[in-house]
Amino acid sequence: MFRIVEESIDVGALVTGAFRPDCGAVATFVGTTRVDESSGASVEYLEYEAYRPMADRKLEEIGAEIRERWEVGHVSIVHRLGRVDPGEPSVVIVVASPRRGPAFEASRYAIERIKEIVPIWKREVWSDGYVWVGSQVGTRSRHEGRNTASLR
Amino acid sequence: MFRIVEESIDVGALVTGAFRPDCGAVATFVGTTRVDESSGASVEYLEYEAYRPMADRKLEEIGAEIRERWEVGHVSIVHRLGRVDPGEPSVVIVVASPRRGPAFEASRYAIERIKEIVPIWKREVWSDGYVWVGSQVGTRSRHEGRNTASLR
Amino acid sequence: MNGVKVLLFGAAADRAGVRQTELSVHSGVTLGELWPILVDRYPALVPMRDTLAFAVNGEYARMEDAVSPGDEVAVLPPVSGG
Amino acid sequence: MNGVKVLLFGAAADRAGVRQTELSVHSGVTLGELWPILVDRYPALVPMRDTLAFAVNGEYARMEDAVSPGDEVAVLPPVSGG
Repeated sequence: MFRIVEESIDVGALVTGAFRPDCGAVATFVGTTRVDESSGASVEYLEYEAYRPMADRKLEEIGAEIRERWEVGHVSIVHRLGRVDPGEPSVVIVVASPRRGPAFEASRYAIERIKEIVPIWKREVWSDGYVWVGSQVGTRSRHEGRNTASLR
Repeated sequence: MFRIVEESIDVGALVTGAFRPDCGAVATFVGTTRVDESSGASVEYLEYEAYRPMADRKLEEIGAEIRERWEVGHVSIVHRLGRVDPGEPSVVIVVASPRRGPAFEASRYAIERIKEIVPIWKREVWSDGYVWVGSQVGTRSRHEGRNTASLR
Repeated sequence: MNGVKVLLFGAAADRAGVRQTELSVHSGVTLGELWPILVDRYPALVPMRDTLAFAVNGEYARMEDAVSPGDEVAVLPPVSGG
Repeated sequence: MNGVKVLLFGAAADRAGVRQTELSVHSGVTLGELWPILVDRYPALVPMRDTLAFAVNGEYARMEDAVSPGDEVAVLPPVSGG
């Protein structure tokens, strides 16, 4: 199950929904908003946007890649859009496999591939401005070694 | 939080309980009863027993090892005892870290160490007898390549 | 119509100041030929050039790939999901 | 008392037919010296010898480690949690 959602993610239901009698291992990865801090400023929240339906299709492609590479009984990936507050989940990946090795490897693969190919972008909203992660474009100018200012 | 319990594990509460604003990654591993099948017989359930309180202390030791080796904000391990039916969780490991690499590595490390040092034993109860996993001692005699019979 | 719809995302939308525009093109123009037309309208995109990827009709495309009227072109900054 | 409490688990309890017993020992006996006394009582344990680990008072111990009256010795088959 591959979904992009606007509302908060029910992580417990996603994990328990992966339990199957033919699988002995369920590996889960949850990405949450982390409050980064630098030079007296801090991240207040993240905001995600996506190019849909391309992003939905890319999540499904990652699921297909996983099923080609590993023996898995269940794969689900849910990514949230919009504002995600500190400690809240933005992405949840759940993989069930007969054995633990493939479950671990596939869940790690999923998050790495999401960061490579899925057209979703995140903006860090700091107490002193925002930054588009990866592009270093934004309104923060005073602090970062990342050359936010030079692109503006 | 490290616990050995007799009742079923609330996996959702354990995972969401690990979310923290100073961590961006939560890796979870859940071991569930898998219905193995061979020669017309199948696993009906697993039954776990532990040497307590040594097993409790060993879980805590694993937590301490993880905190020595990786930057983690939260580690919890819960292991269930008694009968665990197909698709039900017997062990849940949750690690939160600022970054995903340590979260994945530490959760994998935890399950490998549990299988090495924690005095917990599992008996596979098959439709045609039982086997103590690892010892190959039991009442199954007709099927296994694992020399169940030779030890009896 | 003889236009292509151009969608901009993330930092590209931020710098261009728009999330969507339309460019008139003749059939068979490449993405590489479309780029100068786009930055003529939104010069703030110029410094991002080397960081951008493009999609045509929802799939990643190369600069030498052709675009036709009616196509949807997406301007994609480095993705940062997760 | 001058006995050590011996706990057996998993396959070892299964083969011995008991989960707990008590052995009389003199102070300073090693685990290695305790083993023949145990298997004399529970000969079905003999074939498991090479697979077993032992704990004294809740911590893994080696065959050359000493056991004293009042200690708790645990006979641990290969662990199989998870």
